[in-house]
Amino acid sequence: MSNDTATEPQQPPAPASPVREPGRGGLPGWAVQGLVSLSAIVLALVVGALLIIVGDDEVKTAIGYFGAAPLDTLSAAATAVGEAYKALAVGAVGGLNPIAESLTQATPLICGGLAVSLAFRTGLFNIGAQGQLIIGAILAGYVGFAWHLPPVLHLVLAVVAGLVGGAIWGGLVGLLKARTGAHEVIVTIMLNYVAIYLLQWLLTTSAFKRPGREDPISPIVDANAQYPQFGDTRLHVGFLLALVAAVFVWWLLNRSTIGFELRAVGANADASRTAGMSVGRAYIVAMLVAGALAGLAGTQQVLGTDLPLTDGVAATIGFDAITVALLGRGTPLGTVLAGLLFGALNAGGLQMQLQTQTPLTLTTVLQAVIVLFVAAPALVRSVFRFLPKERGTGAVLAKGWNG
Amino acid sequence: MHLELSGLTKSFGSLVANDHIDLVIEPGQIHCLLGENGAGKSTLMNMLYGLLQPDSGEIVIDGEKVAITSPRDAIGHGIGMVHQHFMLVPVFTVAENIMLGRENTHAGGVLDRKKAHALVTELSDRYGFAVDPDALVENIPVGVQQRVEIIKALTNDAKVLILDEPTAVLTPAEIDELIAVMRQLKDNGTSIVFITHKLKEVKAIADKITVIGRGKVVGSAEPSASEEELAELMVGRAVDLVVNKEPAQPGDPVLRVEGLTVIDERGFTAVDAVDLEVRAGEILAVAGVQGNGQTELAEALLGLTPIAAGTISLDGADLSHRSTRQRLDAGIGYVPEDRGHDGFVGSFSVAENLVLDLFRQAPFGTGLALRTDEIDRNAAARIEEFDIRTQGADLPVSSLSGGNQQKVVLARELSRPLKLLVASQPTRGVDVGSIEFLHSRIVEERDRGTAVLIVSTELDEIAALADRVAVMYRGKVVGVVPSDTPRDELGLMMAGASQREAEVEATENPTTLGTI
Amino acid sequence: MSHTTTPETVRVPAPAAIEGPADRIRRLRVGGLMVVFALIGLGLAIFTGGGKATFQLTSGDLENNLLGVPAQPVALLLGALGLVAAVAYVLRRVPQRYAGWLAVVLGVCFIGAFLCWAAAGKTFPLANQFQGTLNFATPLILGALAGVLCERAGVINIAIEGQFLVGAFTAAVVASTTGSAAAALVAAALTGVLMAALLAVFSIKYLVNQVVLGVVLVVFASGITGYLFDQFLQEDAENLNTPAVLSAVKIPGLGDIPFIGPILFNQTVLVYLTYLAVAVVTFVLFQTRWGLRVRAVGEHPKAADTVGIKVKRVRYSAVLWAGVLAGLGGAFFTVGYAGSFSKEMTAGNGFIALAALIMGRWHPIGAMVAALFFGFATQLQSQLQIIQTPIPGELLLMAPYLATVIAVAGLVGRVRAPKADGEPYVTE
Amino acid sequence: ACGSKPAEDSASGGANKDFKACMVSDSGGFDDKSFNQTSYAGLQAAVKEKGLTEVKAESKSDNDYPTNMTAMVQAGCKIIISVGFKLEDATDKAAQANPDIKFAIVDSAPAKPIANVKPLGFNTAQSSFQAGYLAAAMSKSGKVGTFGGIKIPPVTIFMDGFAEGVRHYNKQKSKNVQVLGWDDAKQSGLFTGDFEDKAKGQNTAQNLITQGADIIFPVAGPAGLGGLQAAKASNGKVNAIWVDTDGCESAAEYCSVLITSVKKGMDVAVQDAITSVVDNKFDNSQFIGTLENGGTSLAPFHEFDSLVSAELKAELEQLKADIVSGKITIASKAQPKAS
Ligand SMILES: Nc1ncnc2c1ncn2[C@@H]1O[C@H](COP(=O)(O)OP(=O)(O)OP(=O)(O)O)[C@@H](O)[C@H]1O
Ligand SMILES: Nc1ncnc2c1ncn2[C@@H]1O[C@H](COP(=O)(O)OP(=O)(O)OP(=O)(O)O)[C@@H](O)[C@H]1O
Ligand SMILES: [Mg+2]
Ligand SMILES: [Mg+2]
Repeated sequence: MSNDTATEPQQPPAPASPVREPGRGGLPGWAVQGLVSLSAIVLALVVGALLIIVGDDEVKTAIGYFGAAPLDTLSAAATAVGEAYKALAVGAVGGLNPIAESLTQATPLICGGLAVSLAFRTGLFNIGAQGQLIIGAILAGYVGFAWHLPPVLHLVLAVVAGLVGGAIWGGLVGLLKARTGAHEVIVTIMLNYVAIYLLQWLLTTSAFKRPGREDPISPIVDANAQYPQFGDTRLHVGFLLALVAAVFVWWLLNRSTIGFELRAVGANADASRTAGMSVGRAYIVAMLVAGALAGLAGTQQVLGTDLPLTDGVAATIGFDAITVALLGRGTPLGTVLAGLLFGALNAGGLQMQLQTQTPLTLTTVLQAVIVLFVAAPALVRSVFRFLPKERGTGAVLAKGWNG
Repeated sequence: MHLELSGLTKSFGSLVANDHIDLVIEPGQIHCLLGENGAGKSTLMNMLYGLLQPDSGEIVIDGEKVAITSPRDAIGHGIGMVHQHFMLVPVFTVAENIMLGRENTHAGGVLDRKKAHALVTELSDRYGFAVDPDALVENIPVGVQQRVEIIKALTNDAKVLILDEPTAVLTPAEIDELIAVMRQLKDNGTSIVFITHKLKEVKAIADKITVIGRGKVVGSAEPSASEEELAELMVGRAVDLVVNKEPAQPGDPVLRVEGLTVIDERGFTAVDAVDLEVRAGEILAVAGVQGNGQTELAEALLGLTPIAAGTISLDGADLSHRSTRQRLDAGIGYVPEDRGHDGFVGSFSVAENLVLDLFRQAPFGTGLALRTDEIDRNAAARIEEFDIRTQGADLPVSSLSGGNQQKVVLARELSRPLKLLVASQPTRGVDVGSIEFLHSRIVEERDRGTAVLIVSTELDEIAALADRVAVMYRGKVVGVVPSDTPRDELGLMMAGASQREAEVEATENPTTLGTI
Repeated sequence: MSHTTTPETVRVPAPAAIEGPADRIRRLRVGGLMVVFALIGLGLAIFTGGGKATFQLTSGDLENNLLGVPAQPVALLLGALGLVAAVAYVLRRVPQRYAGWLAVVLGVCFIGAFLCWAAAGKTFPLANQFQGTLNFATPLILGALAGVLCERAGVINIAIEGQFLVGAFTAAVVASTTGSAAAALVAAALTGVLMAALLAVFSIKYLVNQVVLGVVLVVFASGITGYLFDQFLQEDAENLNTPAVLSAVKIPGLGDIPFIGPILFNQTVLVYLTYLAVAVVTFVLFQTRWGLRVRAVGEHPKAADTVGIKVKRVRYSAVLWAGVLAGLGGAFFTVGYAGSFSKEMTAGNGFIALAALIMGRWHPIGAMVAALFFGFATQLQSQLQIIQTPIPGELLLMAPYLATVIAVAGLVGRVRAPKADGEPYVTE
Repeated sequence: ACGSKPAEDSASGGANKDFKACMVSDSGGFDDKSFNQTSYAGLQAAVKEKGLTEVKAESKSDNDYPTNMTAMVQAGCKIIISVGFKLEDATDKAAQANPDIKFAIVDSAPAKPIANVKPLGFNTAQSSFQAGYLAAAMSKSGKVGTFGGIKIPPVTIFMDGFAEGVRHYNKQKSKNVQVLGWDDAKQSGLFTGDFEDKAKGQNTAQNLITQGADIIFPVAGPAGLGGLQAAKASNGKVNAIWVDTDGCESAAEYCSVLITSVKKGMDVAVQDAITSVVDNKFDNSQFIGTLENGGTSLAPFHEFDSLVSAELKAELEQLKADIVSGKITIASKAQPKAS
């Protein structure tokens, strides 16, 4: 019972015919949700605009003589915001190259997000995508630069190595949880640190160091082990793999016996155990697959964008992935869309800093505020009163710590 | 206190749970509310207690219209309530639970535990409850928890006391005590609203009976009305209160339990060297007050709780250390006691829940792939067969009423060939109409030659279903008796008496309910 | 024979001869781990070098107050004692009640043997070990306490890291501009409350999933402090980012106790506040009306509601008070210890605090012990890096994190959060 | 009360307004109190001197390097400075694709020289050697300590030089000053594990101090500031030597405990690289900052000027001369190799 109390109130008991708002054309659920999300983005941009204005030098100057020429302040503010957001938009979707750049940025976020989503659906909170990604990148990178194999085979092996690496790091968490009850939140946090220190150490060994260099940087992987790129852009086949992974996760969750078990365990572990499922095994399987997905994101980092292995190979993708998964409400499609949005914001943010010298931290704030508003439709609706009511606020993801 | 509810209406989404309900409760009256599962009884009472806000309608106390927007207001107006689902904090002690919300404190908000202690002792003495103020609630039996709930309600000096299905977990003797307390309260001028599914109790104590159906008042009756009349009023058709079953044709023993011992997580002995045997084609009922090890017994049979000693064998094969899945595959069907907790996944659809332990097998699962079309087809068939009332197989089970949820669980378990059916509390909280149906399905399964083990605290249910009765007390089986053993005698055995002692005591001191 | 059922618990404790399967598994798991550690300890003892291991007992004084012990004999003794404890545990040779102490004995023996091994022929600053432990643990304790308060009331708090960051930021700015340490602490507490208010409003009022919320708030805090740092502090560091650091205040009397005096009682106000916070939170949670209500709404909000408690109000108050603690924890990173603010300077400590609170089973004392455990491990690895042991530095850096995993998997096992933790309370 | 509007700034310098001098940071960002920040100072100086337009791009992650590099190319930069060895690959690629644009990279060098890439290396081991000598001479306890952020060559080069300098002092003076926190022979020592956690840096320094070190040499970016804080908290017992920039300027609040700093002249090198392009004198030869060319040096002693004896100052000068002349050779493997 208690497991479901959080979701229940939102489920109308008898929605045989979809419940409609009186006097409003019944928009389908996804459209309503889209509208709310869009409004949330608009609201977030407003918050961002305020920050831009506060931080803008011209505005700072103009405000100094606000009394003398108040319009200056306003126009300075308007210019600052306008230019910044124009750059953001252009950098994100203004042409083929920016779009390719956005998709490239989105690629590992999607896979990382899927890793978090899948675990969520099994009732596990995977803060460890970062560590899993790192281990995946280490193995994929190593196979990529240390081995020299024919085309295709090399890439396949490198990708598999990455998947295995991530799976080991994730599976370990599942195993510990299943066998000893060790809380996955603690274990994943700790393993993230272990992974990064492991990487830093490996980079000082001759097996990983680039020949002729003392710096902790590995060689770039062989051309044979790289994901083929699309034209002149940085976009690579890894993006397609991310989409395939999303479809796979969808299939796994909704059309496979394993996924049935995972979802059941995530929604009600006791009932699942009673129905003969092994909760521990579900945890292990979920974390293995989640780890592999994060590992896939790791391969995209080292096999996709010409990145050698450095201690920065994971950036903050593993953590951003949590936000992406949450924004995507734990569904594969949602995760893809959220990943794309974040990728676009990242790409646009770089352009924005370039053209208007707006710090990248603003992008971070924007991303946080967007998720905050998307997650609180009631708040968005209280600002934009025209928005229709949503049926249910969507899947509530991980519930409490008790899973 | 004179209490009047008029035109109370409450809907959840498109479902109207209460539809213009009028009700008058006179001072010093015991007012029984009857109705099928999901009729809206708890909803009505929750509005009166401020837990739910009515969409429309009003509450009038002693001629004055009042607004009750929270339990706080209700308490202020002298209304107390014992809830259908216990409102106790399991990790608190009895005293903490009782002081919660109106704590006596020293300076600086520091709890005055002594006072709380004294209060518990005083009240439990006054009403003859023996409750240990320092016991953790999660460690005491449900019967005692129920007393704690009642003490909680009484400490507020309630003038109207609402009791929502308080007897579901009590032994006949405990029910007797409760009835005595209710009479005592009534004599002091307290009015009581009493909700129960047990018609015997209603007849024993009610001053007035109101029947609610589908959110509306559908009638009222006098205590003198017969059980059959009351049942018909509730369900809207004639109901067979006795299951018509042929005498059992027991075959070979199917389940054999020897020396089974289970130690619970806290290191207490839950099941103590139990020996049992269930034959093909017979129903063995395990009777007992909740908390005497029946739950653990059933779970141990399914491998959900590890056993400390003893053996379990099915058709001669030793299952003692098999996994739950292997036992299910070996032909055990299981209806768990707490359906919401163990029986189904609330957020899963009806269709998915109908294959919760079958999804791996053909035709539902082929290899890794899940055949959703087969799952849907199965759902349509089961819904039809078991008359599951749902507006769609794709709706979450949590949106079904309790009785229908139970049908889902039973339908799933009975939809595959079984050697043994273990059903715990198969009809707890289920209304008489559904009980009738579920019982007949269980008997049908028996007649098909399945061994059936029922765990129940309801003597009515045991009387209706059992071929033999095993009574458990403190983890031990105190006796296995024929199904026609008088209920008072069973009740005494459930309190620990041996069969002989029970026989003597029951004839000397018959209980109220035993004589109706 | 009377009609009434006996009221006392139905269950009787299982006879000592029979062990429940769950206990058995736990005993074997913990025991196995203990044996492994005992053997490692003994192995280290065997390979301990000759000579003396010297332990420095007064921080900062290398000449006086040294305790020299013959390294190998002592190590062997401790190793053997540890093995005895481990074996006794596995074989159930002491009453169940005292079994936990065997683990403690083994832990102490293991660390002792380990230190003898590491410090043979060298000097190990023992006093400084505890001093550093406290330094590392102080913000973790404050953060974990904040988590305890929130989660006991049923609101998951992953945002500790974010609260740290804003606390550290405002403390630095306010201390720089006003020059007042008190003002800085108050400001840090207030911004901690501000972040907590976001957590509270979005989780309690807007029912946002609390795990989502926490993660997002961390991102938000990191973004906003980073942005303000970029746009303001960076440009005018002299006026905005040169906070004075709290100075240590020796408590008369207590501060003079040998060994522990200087470690525990010659500290900054913030550290004293931390001790106080542990005591106060423990007392308030378990002995006061407010605490009872907080725990009630975290376990079973509806039950609390039915006895007239305003669930949401209690939750708001708990979350906001937690903000005070987390904000102060943040202040430790700037005015409390290290001075000026820099981006992301809390470096994941908020997440470690989160782990500590879970490891401490949502109990203030447990959380403190977990934080101290982590602080101890971190400080130990740092000290071992200096005295140069055969253990590679890279491995040492990972050690605190690995130790935590081992402790959680081996000793702590399954933990149980407050029942309603993370579940919004909705009435209709 | 509000001021009046300032006059439009009359085309400042303006001479080379359409000359874009650009810089891409590594993931540490321009506020790292370390090499990104110092390099950026060089860019600003050049822009001011020559009246150029500056464009800078911070990288949040390794993924951003190629993107930022491309963006710089598209922005029409005349010279692009990349900061840090992690940008090597992206820089080489962009340089080869855009032979008309000049590039310079700090702390790294292409494997094979590229016509339009100027590597800017810094042999900070040389000045760290002096710092080690100085520290050994100034230490009263006979112990000096150092710690790093992460064990990478741009960090360990300082620690190597420092340890060798101390050893040199011991040999010269037959003393036995110990270096805590770094063993250059074994290449193992004390690291905090990141560059962010100031509190950790401070504790780490404190541990060195407990072991007797009275001069601390933190090489850990912002986390290293914690080391200065530890020195400051010792109330005069412990002093420190800062790295990269003159600490009395970049972290003025700690000037009172800073004996000196090991300057890594990235600002000057960057500025020179930019002006060489403006003046059409660009060449791709590797620049290695040494004591000789001033690319690395000891900063002034500031508040310690009176405490460092004239004799010691002379010895330091002599050291410099000996290192320049090759009389003293430094072993550190982390030193940039001349290509
Ligand atoms: N919180 C809720 N949200 C939506 N529907 C609800 C809620 N609570 C009750 N219902 C619905 O309202 C109807 C009345 O429920 P109620 O609990 O009042 O029934 P009841 O008469 O007490 O039944 P029972 O005998 O099973 O306790 C049911 O159909 C139920 O599904
Ligand atoms: N949010 C909800 N939406 C739809 N139905 C609900 C909701 N909450 C409760 N119900 C239904 O309301 C009915 C009555 O609720 P209640 O909590 O009394 O459970 P119950 O099934 O009657 O429990 P028991 O069997 O123990 O008496 C149940 O059928 C339950 O499924
Ligand atoms: Mg009810
Ligand atoms: Mg019911």
